[in-house]
Amino acid sequence: MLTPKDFNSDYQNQWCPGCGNFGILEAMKDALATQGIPPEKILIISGIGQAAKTPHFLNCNMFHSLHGRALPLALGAKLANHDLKIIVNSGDGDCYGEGGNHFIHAIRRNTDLTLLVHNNQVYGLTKGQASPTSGLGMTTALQPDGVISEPFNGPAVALSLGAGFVARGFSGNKEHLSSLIQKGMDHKGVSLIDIMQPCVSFNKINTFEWYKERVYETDNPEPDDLPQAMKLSMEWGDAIPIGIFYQTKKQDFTSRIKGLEKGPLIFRNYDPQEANSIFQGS
Amino acid sequence: MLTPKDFNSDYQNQWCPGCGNFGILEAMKDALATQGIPPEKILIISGIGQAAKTPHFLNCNMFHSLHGRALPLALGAKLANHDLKIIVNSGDGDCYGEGGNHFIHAIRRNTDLTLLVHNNQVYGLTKGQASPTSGLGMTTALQPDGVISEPFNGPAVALSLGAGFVARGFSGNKEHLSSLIQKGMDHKGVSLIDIMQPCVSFNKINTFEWYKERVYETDNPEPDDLPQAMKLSMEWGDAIPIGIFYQTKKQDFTSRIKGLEKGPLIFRNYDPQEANSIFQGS
Amino acid sequence: MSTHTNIDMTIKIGGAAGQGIQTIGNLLARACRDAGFYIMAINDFESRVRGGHSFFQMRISDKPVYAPHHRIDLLIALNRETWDLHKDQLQDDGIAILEVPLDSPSKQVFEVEFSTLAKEIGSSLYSNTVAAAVGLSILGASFDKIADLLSWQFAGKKEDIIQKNIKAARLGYDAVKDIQFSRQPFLKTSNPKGQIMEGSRAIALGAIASDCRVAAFYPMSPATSIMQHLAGWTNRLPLVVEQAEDEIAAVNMVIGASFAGARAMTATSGGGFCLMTEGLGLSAITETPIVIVDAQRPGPATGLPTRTAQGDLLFAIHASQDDFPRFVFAPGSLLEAFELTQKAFALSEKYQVPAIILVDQYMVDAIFLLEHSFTFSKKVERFTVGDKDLKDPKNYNRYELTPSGVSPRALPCTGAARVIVSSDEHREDGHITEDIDNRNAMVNKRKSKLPDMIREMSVPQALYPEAKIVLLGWGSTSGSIKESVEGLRNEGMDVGCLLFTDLWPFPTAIVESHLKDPVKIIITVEQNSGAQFGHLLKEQTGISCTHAILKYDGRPFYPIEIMDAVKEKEKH
Amino acid sequence: MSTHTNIDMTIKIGGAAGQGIQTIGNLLARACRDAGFYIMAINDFESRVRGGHSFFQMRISDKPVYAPHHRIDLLIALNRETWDLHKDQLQDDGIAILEVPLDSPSKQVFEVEFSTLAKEIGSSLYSNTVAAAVGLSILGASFDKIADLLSWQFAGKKEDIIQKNIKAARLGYDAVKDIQFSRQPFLKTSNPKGQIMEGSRAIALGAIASDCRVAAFYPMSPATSIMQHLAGWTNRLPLVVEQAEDEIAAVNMVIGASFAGARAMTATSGGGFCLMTEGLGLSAITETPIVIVDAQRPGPATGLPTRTAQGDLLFAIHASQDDFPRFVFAPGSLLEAFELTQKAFALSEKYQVPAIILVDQYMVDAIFLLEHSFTFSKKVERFTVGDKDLKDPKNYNRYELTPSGVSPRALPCTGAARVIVSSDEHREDGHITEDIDNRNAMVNKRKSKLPDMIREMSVPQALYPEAKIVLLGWGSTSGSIKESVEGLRNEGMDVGCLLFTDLWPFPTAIVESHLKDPVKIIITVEQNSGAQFGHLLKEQTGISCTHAILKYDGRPFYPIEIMDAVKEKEKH
Ligand SMILES: Cc1ncc(C[n+]2csc(CCOP(=O)(O)OP(=O)(O)O)c2C)c(N)n1
Ligand SMILES: Cc1ncc(C[n+]2csc(CCOP(=O)(O)OP(=O)(O)O)c2C)c(N)n1
Ligand code: SF4
Ligand code: SF4
Ligand SMILES: [Mg+2]
Ligand SMILES: [Mg+2]
Repeated sequence: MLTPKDFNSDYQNQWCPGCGNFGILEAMKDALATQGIPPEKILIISGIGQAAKTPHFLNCNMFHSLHGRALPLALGAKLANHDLKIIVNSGDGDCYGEGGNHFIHAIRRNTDLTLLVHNNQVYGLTKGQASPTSGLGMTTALQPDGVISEPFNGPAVALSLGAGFVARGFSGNKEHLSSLIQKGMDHKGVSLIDIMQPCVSFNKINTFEWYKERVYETDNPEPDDLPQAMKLSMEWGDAIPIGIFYQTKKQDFTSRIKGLEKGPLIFRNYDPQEANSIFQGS
Repeated sequence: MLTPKDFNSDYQNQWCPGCGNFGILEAMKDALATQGIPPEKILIISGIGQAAKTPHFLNCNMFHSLHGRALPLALGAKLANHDLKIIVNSGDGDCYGEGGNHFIHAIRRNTDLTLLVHNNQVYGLTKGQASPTSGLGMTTALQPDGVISEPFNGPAVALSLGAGFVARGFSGNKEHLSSLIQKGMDHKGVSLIDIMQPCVSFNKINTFEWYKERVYETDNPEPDDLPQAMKLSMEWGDAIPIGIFYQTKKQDFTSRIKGLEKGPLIFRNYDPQEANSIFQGS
Repeated sequence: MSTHTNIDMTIKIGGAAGQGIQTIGNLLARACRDAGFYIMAINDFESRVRGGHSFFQMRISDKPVYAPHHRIDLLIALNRETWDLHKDQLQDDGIAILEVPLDSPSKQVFEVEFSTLAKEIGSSLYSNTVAAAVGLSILGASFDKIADLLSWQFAGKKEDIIQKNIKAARLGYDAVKDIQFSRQPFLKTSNPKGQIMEGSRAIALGAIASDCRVAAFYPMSPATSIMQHLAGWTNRLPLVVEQAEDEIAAVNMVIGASFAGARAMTATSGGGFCLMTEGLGLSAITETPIVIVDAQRPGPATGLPTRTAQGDLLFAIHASQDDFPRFVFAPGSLLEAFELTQKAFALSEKYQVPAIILVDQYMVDAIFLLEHSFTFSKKVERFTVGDKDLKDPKNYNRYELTPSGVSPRALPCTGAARVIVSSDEHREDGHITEDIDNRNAMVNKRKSKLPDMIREMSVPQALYPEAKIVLLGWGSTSGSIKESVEGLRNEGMDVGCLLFTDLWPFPTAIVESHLKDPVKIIITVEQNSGAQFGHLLKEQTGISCTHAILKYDGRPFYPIEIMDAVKEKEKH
Repeated sequence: MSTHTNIDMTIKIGGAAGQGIQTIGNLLARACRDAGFYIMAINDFESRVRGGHSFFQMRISDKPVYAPHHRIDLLIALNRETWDLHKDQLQDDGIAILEVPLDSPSKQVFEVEFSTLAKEIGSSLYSNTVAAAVGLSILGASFDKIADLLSWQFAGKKEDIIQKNIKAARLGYDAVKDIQFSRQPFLKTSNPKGQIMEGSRAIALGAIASDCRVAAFYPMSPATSIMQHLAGWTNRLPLVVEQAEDEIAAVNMVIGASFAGARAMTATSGGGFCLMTEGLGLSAITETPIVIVDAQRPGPATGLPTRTAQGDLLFAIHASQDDFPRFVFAPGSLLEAFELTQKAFALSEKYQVPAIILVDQYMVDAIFLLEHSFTFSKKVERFTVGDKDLKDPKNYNRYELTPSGVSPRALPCTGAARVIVSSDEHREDGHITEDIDNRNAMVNKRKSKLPDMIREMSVPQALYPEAKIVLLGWGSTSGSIKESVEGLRNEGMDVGCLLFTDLWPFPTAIVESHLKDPVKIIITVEQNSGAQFGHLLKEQTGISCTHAILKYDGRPFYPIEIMDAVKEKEKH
């Protein structure tokens, strides 16, 4: 039996005290322990940002890559070895800003991985610029007149792209979040969990209290009812639902690739004879 | 009175005979003539691809830029001079593939421009690879086992992002397309017109005939009914609607920028005194 | 040229894109190869799908040929433009076959209405078959051979189609049977000398000989064909080819695949390579092997998308922020393309650094005769470790400091060893630190691979290196330079050349020993406007080139251009 | 050092991120400046928001200072780590004020419980004010001055807040009033010598002095602060600052804005610059002026995000496929930052080429005393044309071939002149062509700007250039190198330096004339591991550096490090 402690890292945490990321970290440990997969069998991939530092604070395999680029890197790893159990930790800037194009196309592919977007509605690590999810009017040193672009709604966009698993979580509700993560991990294909995460240093609007007052738990009663899912994903303001907005079965990407039927690429044998016969025949 | 001929270019066309792009070109000339804006007052910006060659075949101002990058370039031009009347010609690869991130964020900003996506569901200029909109199973030299990623639905994604004007057109219906383009140009903010365009050289599935059999004209009876718009945008198969799926008034990007109230930047005066007083005060 | 001494002739077929020029080219090339000739051919086309002007130009010889020839013996023009653009290239005793009659007749020019004949068979689509048969007929091929070829070319098509093509060929064949032409190579055939191959295929074969398992790419001329070969083989090998949403994704997929344990590559051109430069740095700091093929084309930016250039050398060497070791190779022949691709994979993995292969549109799209078979080694040496190779897998350090700078590389989720990788500067265990000593140790670790890496670099191929005039070349220009050297020597000039394939880390010592003589005239020959190799040479050795012969119009060098330029420079 | 001769002391305040080190720094800097001292200070922090270790280190002098000093006279440690990490830097007669008691007492060390005192006022948040007052008290400042400063610092805050800070300061001030310290510069004040300024502000001011109207960026340390200054001024000038979705978008926005007629810029660091390289080529082939600031930090990849480096020189010069002209500048002082930014804008527009400004984290985040006011010229010369300047606007050719290579640049939709621009190779009218002669003409056109561009390059600043040992530097290391030269000369060594700001096109002729003497010992001093400038020098002039002094740990050079290294190299 694994416990959350089995995922503790010796490496010293670097987040601000009180940061919402701690809740996500704890929920992850809880989910992983419950899933019963030992740390050495898990691969966590992240971009760059406060969210993307998460894997350093766990003791799994990890690749802390470039800002915005976790998803294509994860796909590459998955192509090489589709037995890998992959979790991606990304920020709202990382995933929806710099990495926006990869986000779209990862969903189109339906790569089997669990995508946790630590959505603090701000650029944390670079000290407080607006992010794609910052609310209209939010002012920062770089947006002194306030944000004027419509906030990016990850779950809604994922739904419009045909995602098979779309959920929203809250870092302040650890148990609920842990269960979302577990369900996401159980789901074959891409599972997006957009997690509302207070940034105590830079987001003075969407604070812990702010979320606390608004968040309510709900799941889509018919998980594959797309219009209803769309409605849930767009609910924002006085009441903000958390839960699974949408779920449906879809073949995941590597299962659709003919050449992978014989097992993960890295476990197959080099075949010089076949290569030679390709040469001879060409 | 302007006529479509007033937009003819001396430059020799380079498209394949029978290409659906000709229909788009003619619809554009018709729309521009009807709008009555002389060619020297129009700026067309494009990326790279067959679609992106369009501005060479008109006689307006033009910037034929990099693959995928028309939209940020257009925004830059608009920031400098928000009086510019900008049309963007883009391909499905250009806009939804290489340029996917800019597509998302142009819609978030609601930059005032008319975005024509020549959607031939294939990479034309590079000779027939799958594009983000290619149908599942379509085989090409680079996808010999067929496409396995879900097709990208531009209109649906735009709706999920809060776009103010979303339409689908068909290059084979010039009059209808011309009217869409005109309405798009009249709309303040980003207007997306995803245009189904047969590629006679590389797309042997979605041919002129294929579209002709399926396409039917319709507009969203209540233009700002989002769920209905979403439904229309997702209708695909035996019957494919063309028309305005969604329209609602939203302030466009440059109108939201305080500093632009005094008129286009390029017409304002350099102010060394103010610059100096900024220096003194800092 | 007289038929009884030796054969060296050039045939050019030109027309609009979409007229099937490439099919004609395939047929002619195959026929010549089957008849025992050496061939090489270039494909010249515009960045469009139909119309415009394109051509296939093949040199046929009884000796190996590695460069195109500037004069044409037989010109087949499917449209008027072909004649207008290329008539000056026609040999004095060459002939031209035109679809469209000339205003003023010439005794070198004959008319064949390819499309009228084709329509007799049922469709103008057969024009290319008519044209191919016209060419082969003039060259003296037997009609049986042509019929065989068509059956081979259209194998898999309906019998009806094959028969119609044969009929079309007959019409073309007969239409020119009265033309007397001084070169009829097919009268003197012998056994085939090898296999026809494009540069792109040699690279793709090099990749599978390296056990490449993941290839990710975004389509971009002239690189796409390399990926196209690989895509065709995915059902026969443990190989997946994935088209990415953009080049940034492509390079990061390759890094991810390599990290997880598969050899992986991507191919692009300069514009796409720009977008991969950040990934190049990621490969470097995480010490994850990757292979990037940059198939160069003229720039800047979109430039001339379907044409050739060597303008990315210094960019490839310096791309991405800060200093780090990398390999850069540039093959100049099919065999080099096959072997250097393997070398790139092997060394990239051995030293855990990125490797870049510079080719170009000419190299990738041209066809050559491969004289000696490629050999596929039985085993591919891998440079990764597992638990069993580690003393203490549970406390595995991905970036262990070692004398060679290379740390044992384990793969994630394959054992007890936890693999921790970060693009931030990191400790031996892979976690981030900003510590000064650690930073210095890690930069030095990575840099310390360089001496061993330099030792892996092959010496440049030298032809008469002791000559007074030494031409320097790199990559695809090798064939043209060698031929120009032989040509100039035949004319009595003391010329030699050094041809580089292993460009970075620069094999300084070797090169210096070759060029130290101060009275030598050194001429760099490149397909760019900046003499980039010349600058690299000076930076690395202090040796200045006396002259530079530069061509940057997007077309490959003809040997004569180099010869003329050398003579010109010599005068000054 | 004795107080009656001259003042040159260093104070360092260290603690965790979030402890308000920067506020303390601001107060101390302002106090010293107001008291008539010259100052310079570095900000050192980790890539995190709270915790870890960061410090502010300020040099105070009665002579101008342009480099940090390696020894500390007064150390204020808000946490234990600060003491552990920096105690070795403490001067033999320096003192340290610590929050946490030491195990073994030392007569140099005093204890002040900053946070306990702060809590007396109501919150540990006042610790930084306590610490600032401690520092100023020790340095001999009057309490009135401190109170004034606090009122200035917290201007706009509630009166209550100001009063609490003043109370907190009082507690700190009094806590150390019995400490005897040999340096009390505040006993000898004079008139302020200038204005406090960071490098980032000097660049931003340079941009508005250039009439920059559009700035697009994606946040990236250490470049963001430049954009932050500009963002604060958008309501006072015709200026829009837009945060892009990524760096690719940023550079293309800048190109679009410039095309439409606004001067435009972006700022990023190496990783973001990677993503801008394709846009750089677009600027080049379309001849659209742009200015890119690359604020360098250590790489490869993410590297050390908040630290300093000079590792992008060769990348900046060679970035993007194929050859094309560009400018590269690297300022070494506030004034140079202000002026070179203007030069970059002006020349980029005059020659219609991209311009890159290389700065680094040290330069951007450090503060210096600006002795002479910046001057804003009344008029900014623009290099665009309108219908009235054109003979035949209706047949305007954007890429008209001219002797200088520069074509009249009209703006879209501002008249009858139609502006046609393409990233493919194009004709004079801007439309695509693949024609050979046109290609050659266009490459030559762009290249032909180079001779004029080179003439615009300024000579490097030379200090004792006739010396036997010449140090070479570029950009931000200028202050440290100059001080080390003076230091070495004081010790009797014959040392001089050449400091480069105008790096590309390389002013070869000027440089050669300075360095031609073969017996000179030439030492390149750089903040990278590859001696990039040394390589550039050799490539451009054939001159090899005898030695290289390289620092790549992410921290700026102390003059002493250069001095020691020079002495070391001299021995060998
Ligand atoms: C190419 C590139 N551009 C910019 C950066 C700088 N950068 C680092 S983290 C970050 C944004 C962080 O925001 P987010 O992804 O929301 O993560 P958070 O810190 O808020 O968790 C940025 C812009 C970078 N590292 N690389
Ligand atoms: C950075 C970059 N990558 C790749 C290319 C090659 N390229 C040119 S056009 C094109 C795709 C064209 O497809 P689409 O946008 O759908 O336009 P179409 O030709 O079908 O109209 C590609 C991949 C390029 N020019 N630049
Ligand atoms: S800056 Fe915000 S997101 Fe980052 S660690 Fe601090 S509280 Fe968390
Ligand atoms: S390739 Fe297709 S899209 Fe391109 S011009 Fe031809 S038909 Fe049109
Ligand atoms: Mg964030
Ligand atoms: Mg397309």
